[in-house]
Amino acid sequence: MNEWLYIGLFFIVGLIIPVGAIGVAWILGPKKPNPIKQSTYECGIEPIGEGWVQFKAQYYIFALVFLVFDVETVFLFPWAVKLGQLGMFAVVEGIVFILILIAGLVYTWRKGMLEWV
Amino acid sequence: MIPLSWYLILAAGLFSIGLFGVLARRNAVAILLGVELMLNAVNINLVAFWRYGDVSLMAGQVFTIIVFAVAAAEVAVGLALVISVYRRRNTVVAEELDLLKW
Amino acid sequence: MNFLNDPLKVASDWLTGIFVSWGMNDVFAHVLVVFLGIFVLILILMVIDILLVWIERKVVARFQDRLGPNRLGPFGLIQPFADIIKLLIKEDTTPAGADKIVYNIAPMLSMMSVLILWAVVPLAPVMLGVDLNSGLLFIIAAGSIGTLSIIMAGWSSNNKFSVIGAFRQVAVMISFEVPMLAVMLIPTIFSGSMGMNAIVQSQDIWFVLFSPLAALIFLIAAIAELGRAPFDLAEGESELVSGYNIEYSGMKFGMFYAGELLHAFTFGGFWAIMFFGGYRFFGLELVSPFLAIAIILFKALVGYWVIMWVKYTVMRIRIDQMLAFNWKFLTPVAFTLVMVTALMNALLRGADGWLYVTGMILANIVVAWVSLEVVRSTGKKERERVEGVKQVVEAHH
Amino acid sequence: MTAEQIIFLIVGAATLLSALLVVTVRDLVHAALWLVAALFGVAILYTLLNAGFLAVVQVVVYIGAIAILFIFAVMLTRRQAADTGAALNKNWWAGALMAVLTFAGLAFLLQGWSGFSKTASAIPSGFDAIEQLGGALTSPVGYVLPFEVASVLLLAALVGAVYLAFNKK
Repeated sequence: MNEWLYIGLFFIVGLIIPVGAIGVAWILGPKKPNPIKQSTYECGIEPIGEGWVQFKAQYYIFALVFLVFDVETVFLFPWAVKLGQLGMFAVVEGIVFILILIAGLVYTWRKGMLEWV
Repeated sequence: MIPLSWYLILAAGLFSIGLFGVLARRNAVAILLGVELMLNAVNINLVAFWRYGDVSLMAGQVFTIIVFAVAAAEVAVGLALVISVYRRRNTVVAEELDLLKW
Repeated sequence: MNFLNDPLKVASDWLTGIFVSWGMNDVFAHVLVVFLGIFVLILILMVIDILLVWIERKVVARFQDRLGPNRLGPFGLIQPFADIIKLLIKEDTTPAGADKIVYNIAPMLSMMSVLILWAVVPLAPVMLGVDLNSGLLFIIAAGSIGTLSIIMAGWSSNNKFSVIGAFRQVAVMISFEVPMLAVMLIPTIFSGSMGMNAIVQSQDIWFVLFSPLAALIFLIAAIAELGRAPFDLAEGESELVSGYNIEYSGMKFGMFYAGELLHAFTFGGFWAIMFFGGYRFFGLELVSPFLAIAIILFKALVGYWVIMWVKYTVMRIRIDQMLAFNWKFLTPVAFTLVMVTALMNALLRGADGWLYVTGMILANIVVAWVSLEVVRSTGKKERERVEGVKQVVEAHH
Repeated sequence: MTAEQIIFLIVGAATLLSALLVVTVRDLVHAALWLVAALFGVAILYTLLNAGFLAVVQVVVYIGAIAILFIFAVMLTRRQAADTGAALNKNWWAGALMAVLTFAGLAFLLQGWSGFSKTASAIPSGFDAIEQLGGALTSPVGYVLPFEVASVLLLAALVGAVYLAFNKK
């Protein structure tokens, strides 16, 4: 518990510093807004429509594969910590675990989903 | 020291809020957000029971991690379904997905 | 116990004594002292950050055969401070249609996600920061907050460029997080712990000698995670102007910029901790904690220099090439390396130091050679296929 | 009241408030960001429960991956930046009633249980949860089967999601 209190303090101080810097800048800086200055920047061209465009579905695929591997490594970290004290059996378990997920990557690859275009 | 009851009540509250989200939201993505809250309520309970029982029995933590995997799988498939439906029917509002009524 | 051997403890005891003599509660005084200590540490980091701006500009100037800042103060050292003053008195604009709250929170979160990384950095044998037993994953967790801040910044600006920039940056960051997580397993396997200090302490032989391939993959993934060249396509100034932070001005932009530099320096430090012995250097770290801090800062600076070297030497690559490189090459290689390392670690258990090192290096070389060979043969096949298609097309004409 | 209890109350209240905003705000990106806040609160609760590893994992998995996936999905499935229509469906009151009844039922059941106001014993010194977890996950008498099944589950989710969302017709 105690060590997490320190981490919590780090979060607080880590927020105080940027808030302070931005706050000081806000106090010192001039504030003269006008519509042209506040318009969305699009290289000088009048912005048309909302700040939203049609996205490629590929972004979702990469996030999906990432999510699966992210959760996988969460399982693997305790395994890796304990590995030095475990026998061959545990090593094989971990390797089977990784291979099963590599199979998912291979499937996605074979389906052509890892291509950007 | 915090009594176990506080955690259990908090988890029950979180679960109920998630349930409300699942039942009341129109957007299918928002329904999945509610499911996430419910799964987290379960996780709080699991971890709390681990802590307040015998800490050397790791079942609580192990199943919390399993729930992480389940949540990830649920989100992955759920959102893929939503996107798939969106591409076919151009809507993500759950009420409008009434194809099975026909 | 004197000041030179354990400055942190001496200073904190002294301050706690003062606070208690003012009639403060023991626990509260302790927390306050820790708070002040963290505050001082982060202020020092901010000063280092300002100096990093100078270092970066000087080094890039040297790479590009220029002089760099040289007007203000000796060697232009005052220049970054002048920049700070400029940032402080600039007008802060918010684009119309922006989501004000999210827009303002994003730069703060970005800076915070970098600053909290220093919570787990062991600076010296007596200054461990917070010795979390899940230190390695803590880096990834802090990085997650950074990723979130980028998506918040891009989305809330209500600007097409910023949204596209944020999406690309996030796609790259999360993709390269997979090989990074995988190679983080390797120091964990060697040291039997995820704690930073335990990893440093178990490096009687630097881990880079056990697994040079892992160190290389970590460096590549770290560069991508930082969004620096050659992986800085979110910035792609010819197409996206500046990426996710395009609408930010003044100090808010400064937060993103300073955060990026400090992040690079911090990852140089993590590289040193995981593969180059952290604060250890042939027993010198035991002489004085100040020497240990100097060693870790020097190693971090060297790591930062390597990252800069790559940045100013290699050209930017396209997003499709980059993601293909990650998913089709780096990720499989990283996981293969994890499996091979786990296997070798079990086989070589009990072997004495140098036998172990030789075995591990051989395993690394085999993995690197096999993966390069696979890439070579695939490339050859692909070239032949393209040639074949070309010939068919020509014959058709 | 101890400091720990005060922290719990603040964090718990913030978590519940964020959760309420998740299920009520209309803009889905905002809802996803409130979900991040709620899940971060849960992570803090894990640290209060001495489960530091799980707290870090919570941030890595939920904030780093699941929230990002949600935001990507929201961006993929809408045509304009402004969401149209009500956030809640017309039967939302029935949902609210259901939720309140569930909470009341759970509270009633829990309150009758003998172990309800149990307090925790101290963590034994030298107890390393990550190492214990690694042992439990890999020991044949422990949880090897769930460990391997989890990877099959993740594989199935990946294959299923890829097939569902992007099966080119």
